[in-house]
Amino acid sequence: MDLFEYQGKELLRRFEVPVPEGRVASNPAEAAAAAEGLGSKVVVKAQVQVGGRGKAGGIKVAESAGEAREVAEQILGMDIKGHTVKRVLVERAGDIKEEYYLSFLVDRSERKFLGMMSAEGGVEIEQVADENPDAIARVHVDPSLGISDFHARKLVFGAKLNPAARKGAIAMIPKLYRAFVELDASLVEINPLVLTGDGKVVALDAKVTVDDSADYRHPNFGELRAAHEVPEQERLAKEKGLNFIKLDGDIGIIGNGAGLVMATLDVVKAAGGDAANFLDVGGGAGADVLSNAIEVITSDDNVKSIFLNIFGGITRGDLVAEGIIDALGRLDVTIPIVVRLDGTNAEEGRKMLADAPHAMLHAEDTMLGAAKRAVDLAGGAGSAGPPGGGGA
Amino acid sequence: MDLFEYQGKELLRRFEVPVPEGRVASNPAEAAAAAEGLGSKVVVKAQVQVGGRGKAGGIKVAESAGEAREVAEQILGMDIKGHTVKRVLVERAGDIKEEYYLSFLVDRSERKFLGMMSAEGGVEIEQVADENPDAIARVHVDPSLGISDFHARKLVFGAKLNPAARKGAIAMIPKLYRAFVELDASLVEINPLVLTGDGKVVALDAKVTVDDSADYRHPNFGELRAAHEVPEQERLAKEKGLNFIKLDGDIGIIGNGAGLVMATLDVVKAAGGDAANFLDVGGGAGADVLSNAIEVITSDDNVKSIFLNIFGGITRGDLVAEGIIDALGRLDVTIPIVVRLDGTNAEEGRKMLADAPHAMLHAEDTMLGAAKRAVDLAGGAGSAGPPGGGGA
Amino acid sequence: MAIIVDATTKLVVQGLTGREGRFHGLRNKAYGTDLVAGVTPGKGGSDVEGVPIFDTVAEAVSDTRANTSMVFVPPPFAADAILEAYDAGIDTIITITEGIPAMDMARAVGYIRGQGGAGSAEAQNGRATLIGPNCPGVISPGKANVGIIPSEVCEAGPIGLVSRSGTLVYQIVHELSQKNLGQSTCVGIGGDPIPGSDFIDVLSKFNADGQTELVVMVGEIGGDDEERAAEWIEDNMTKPVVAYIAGFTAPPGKRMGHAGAIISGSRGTAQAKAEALEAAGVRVGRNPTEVAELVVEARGS
Amino acid sequence: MAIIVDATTKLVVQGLTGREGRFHGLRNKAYGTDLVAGVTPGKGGSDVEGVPIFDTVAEAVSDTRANTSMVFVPPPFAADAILEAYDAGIDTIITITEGIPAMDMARAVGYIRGQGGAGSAEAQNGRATLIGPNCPGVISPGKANVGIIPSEVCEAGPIGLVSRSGTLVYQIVHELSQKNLGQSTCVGIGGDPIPGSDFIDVLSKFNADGQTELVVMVGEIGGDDEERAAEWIEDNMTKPVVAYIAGFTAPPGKRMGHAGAIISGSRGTAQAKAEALEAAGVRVGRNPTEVAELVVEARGS
Repeated sequence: MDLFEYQGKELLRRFEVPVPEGRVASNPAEAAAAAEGLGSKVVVKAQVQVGGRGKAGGIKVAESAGEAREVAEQILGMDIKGHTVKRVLVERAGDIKEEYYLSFLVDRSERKFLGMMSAEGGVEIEQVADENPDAIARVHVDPSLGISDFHARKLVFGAKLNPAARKGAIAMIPKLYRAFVELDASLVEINPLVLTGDGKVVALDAKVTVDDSADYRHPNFGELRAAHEVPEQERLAKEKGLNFIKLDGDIGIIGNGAGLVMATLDVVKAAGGDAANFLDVGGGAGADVLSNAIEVITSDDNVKSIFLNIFGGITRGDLVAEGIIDALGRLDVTIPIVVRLDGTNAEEGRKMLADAPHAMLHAEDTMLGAAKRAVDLAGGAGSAGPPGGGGA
Repeated sequence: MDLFEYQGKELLRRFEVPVPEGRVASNPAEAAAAAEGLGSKVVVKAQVQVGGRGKAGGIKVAESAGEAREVAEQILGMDIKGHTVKRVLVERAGDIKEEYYLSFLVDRSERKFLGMMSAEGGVEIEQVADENPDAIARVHVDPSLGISDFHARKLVFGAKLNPAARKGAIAMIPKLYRAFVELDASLVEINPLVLTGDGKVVALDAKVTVDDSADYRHPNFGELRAAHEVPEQERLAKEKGLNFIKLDGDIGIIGNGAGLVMATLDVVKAAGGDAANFLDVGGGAGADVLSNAIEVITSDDNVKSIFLNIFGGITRGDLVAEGIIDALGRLDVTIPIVVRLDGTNAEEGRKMLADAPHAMLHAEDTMLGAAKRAVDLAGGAGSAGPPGGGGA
Repeated sequence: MAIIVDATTKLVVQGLTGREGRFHGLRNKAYGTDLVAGVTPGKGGSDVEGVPIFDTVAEAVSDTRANTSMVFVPPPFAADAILEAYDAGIDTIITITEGIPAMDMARAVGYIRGQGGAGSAEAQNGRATLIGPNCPGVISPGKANVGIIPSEVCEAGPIGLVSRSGTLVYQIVHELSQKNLGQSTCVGIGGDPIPGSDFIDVLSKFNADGQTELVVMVGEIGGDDEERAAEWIEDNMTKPVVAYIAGFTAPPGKRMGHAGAIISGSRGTAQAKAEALEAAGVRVGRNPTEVAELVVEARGS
Repeated sequence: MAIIVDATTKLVVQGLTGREGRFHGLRNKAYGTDLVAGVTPGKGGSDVEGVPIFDTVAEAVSDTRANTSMVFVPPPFAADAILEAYDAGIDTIITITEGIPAMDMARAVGYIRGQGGAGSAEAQNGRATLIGPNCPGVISPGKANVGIIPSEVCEAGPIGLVSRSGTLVYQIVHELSQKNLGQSTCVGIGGDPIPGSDFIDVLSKFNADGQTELVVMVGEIGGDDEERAAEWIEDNMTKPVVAYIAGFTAPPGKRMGHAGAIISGSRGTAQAKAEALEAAGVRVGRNPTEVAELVVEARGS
């Protein structure tokens, strides 16, 4: 889960990472009250999970509570790159002398945590990495050892930070690391980290991504998640235990395992079609899960055909067939479903489907054959050719 | 520093290790008040750092505050194996069902922490180790990894603990480990760890040894140390930065480095003498330190001669000579001092001593020669022959 | 020969008394895997269809000489179970459990692989081989199956298979078996952020394995495991490699179920991975069927 | 040849700008040691008598190719300094600092030596050699001196010396040099509870060293390092060993300045150590002078 700025900062504050004083507001009156409470010049910041909100007009300074109300009114409801602003963060405005970059993330290839710091902050770090890679200091922290002071020094001296900011940065880095670890984060990114006029080092922005697998040991994550809007269809799918993502095409995809579903998307594309979604029923799905998956997909009016691709491991073919038969029985299915079933108990499953014929049900033996059939049934090939990349 | 039981338990309580409720008392009235406060049957325990206090009558049960006053009166001031009882711990008496053993310590050879547990508690663990070594479960914990639940299970199942005590013990072990690490302890030993009638697992005794090198990060250790009585001469020596231990002989020993001082003790013994003390001036001692060392030793009436054995590394021979000359000048030295000086700037030092003759000052070239001379000057060989051990 | 599991495998299942652990453990046993023990704290002394249960892995190892563990315990306890197996001297630890927090795995995997310095990513320094978590396990057809790969689709033979995706293992094996291309070992390494073994670890084992003549690697979008594998293959691999990458049409930035399957910048796309592999001399199939065809072609050439 | 430090040593001193670091660092340089850098955070860009100071060890290594570090920083910062040197790729880390908390050393030493399994006590698994803390350092006479051992008493030659006690290094070297028995390398391993290297680590280096013909080991009461060394010598050592143990007359249970120097039960006494060594074929001298005599005798035989 990617946290909103205000959520990330609230969590970082618990680990004594210096962040500006601020309050979240979801309407202009709350914004005015927040500015009143802070009693100083404030910054009103759109809470959206997308870059470039400053340029889009999503960050404004207000000198008074009244002005805070006005700018909040402007910002709330704005659309920033497809994200609607539902909340603003009202923060005490500070005197910013310099902007830096600081982050910790999980480095899969090294199986360690990677800390990165740059004296060039406030811009996209990818841009710095491209244009001036030496400006980014890196340090790997071994998870079993944890952070030691030298890691912080290596970042701060390596990034050639202004000596005035050294002490503050060296003090902050271990705190940010501890937040990263104890929040079960996969990323904490402070951009910009700022040196203020009075010599303090403060996290002016915060991007925190937490590991959903660790939800069970963070009772507060549920509350944080509630602030995130999820498309209705995805929410429904999630409730039913399905891993669902909406896409732009017209061929509904159901499969077991993320890899197989991605491969299914690819073969559908190669056959000239476009997937309407990604839907992974996961491992060991039973009849009810399959039935629910069909229900979720058929509820989408854009879908013209469904390709159901199952290779059973823990998932049993007989239960898959049971789920399909159940869905066809209880739903008024009017779009064709192409079924390709292999693996554990697949033979039993194929026999069950053959024994329960339905006008909308089409069996295919191979993945490629099934993809072509689904594309045909959806009304033929669209614009797409074979996927890019050098061919064998 | 070895902590008193009441100090160790107080610290363990902060790490949520279950210990009986109790209060320390240094006079019978305080003991009565403590019993009153606890409002139940209590146990009054002598606070001495020596085993076998139970057999010596240092642990007594009291049914009432009045009785607590009486037993405290009996126990306070008692002599237990040379230790005078200055304080008692008054604890709520519990219903003990079984007694176990549990400890963590630094294992030098493995460079890891060693956890040990036995279902045979309440007796000396060395005895268990001798008579029934399989009754002690052991687990090594890697300091960089820290404790994991399996370590606790390995101890508890390995020690074949009563199933009724499993849950409590498995919950307690990681807490004890954290106390061990965060207190900078070299040993935490719970003997006995008890299973109470109501199924709780509680540390009935606690032996905690903390690392003096870590004093700087434990502001409370100074206070704990204040409760420890140190012989006057050792206290004085410590104030002057000297590492001093009183022994039984009549030849005062001063040297630099623990190894060299121990070797000096050995050659004195081989020469037929007995050391009156162990005194290490440490590395890089200056003139004042040497002068102080001579003052401390000469203040002991048992000392009949002094062997000052210096091999300079950081310690400089000229400064050693300066210290000796200073001491001879300001003190009324009436016992012979045999000086053997080698290493850094030794030549300069020897010349300085030759230039400032004193009736009590005797220079020797070798360690063996100096030892013989010191023994002679103390009045000849005592009872001792050469130290034991197979010869070359 | 085969790699990781074979006829010498003596298996202990951590979590054998659980529903899934029991089902798959006994299924592995039925396949011929030498299942010698189960571990469930507090259930020591009981048995699961004759397989003895111990309270700790240490006891299981001491009594049965188990050398391989399959971890089937729930996510909150899985990293501890892995560390317990390692502490008990187990050499091969295969973790099926899905949903283990990355922090737990970072700690356990980092510890067991050893800290090393440069190059630590390229070879396991530690004593034990870790596979998974969130993986279907390892099968060496005809010898041993440790995990949930459906053995019915497998045949013994000269092809090594290594895959980040579980169901794609089944699909590719199916395609291979249909062309009578048997497998030496099929390894699912899982798609979690901190995997116990990566492509390079497994490729280097196949490279040294007498039975394996050709390796199929199945990657997917996200991370740079495939790109690093490509570099390694170019420098080290002495056997032909055929690859498949899933996710050419996955939209950038969308999570596809695996935490690792997030496209990050230009690297991490299926396109970039396929190009890197082809530059290293690896034939890359566009779909599972084509992969099997390329294997036939590579063996013919 | 010599061990640990020699003519190829390129030394960085962590804490070179401090009073003691400066004194001993420059003294080592004057002896001929190739002192290439100092490290003091915040003083990067300055110099100590021409020796450049860097903010981090990483920068020092990158600019000067230092391969050896001497740690002379105060106890609260010393373990961090050791880890920094290791992280920067330094191979030999010699820590003089006294009074480092054992927990800090446990963490740093455990990490750097690698976790290993059984036998981890017998050989350093990690990339770097750690010496100390609380030790006088290492001198290879005529080649390099890293630490505080007074070089005046040393002469180059065929005798290796390893000692837990610092001043006993000086005393024994003195006795050896007086008999014209020069030294290949003299190593003070220190007496702290968690030493970076123990007798076995150093003995095994001497065993493999071409210059060393005989080794003198100097032990003291407390712990069982000498007993374990005796076992190791019996099984592995191909060169004669002469030993000295301090503390025959130390009263049981008294602390003698080193945390390690506490007698624990029957093991740990000077008596037990001498007997264990003699049983392993080691000649044990009763005083430093006798040690030198035994060396002469051993070389004559």
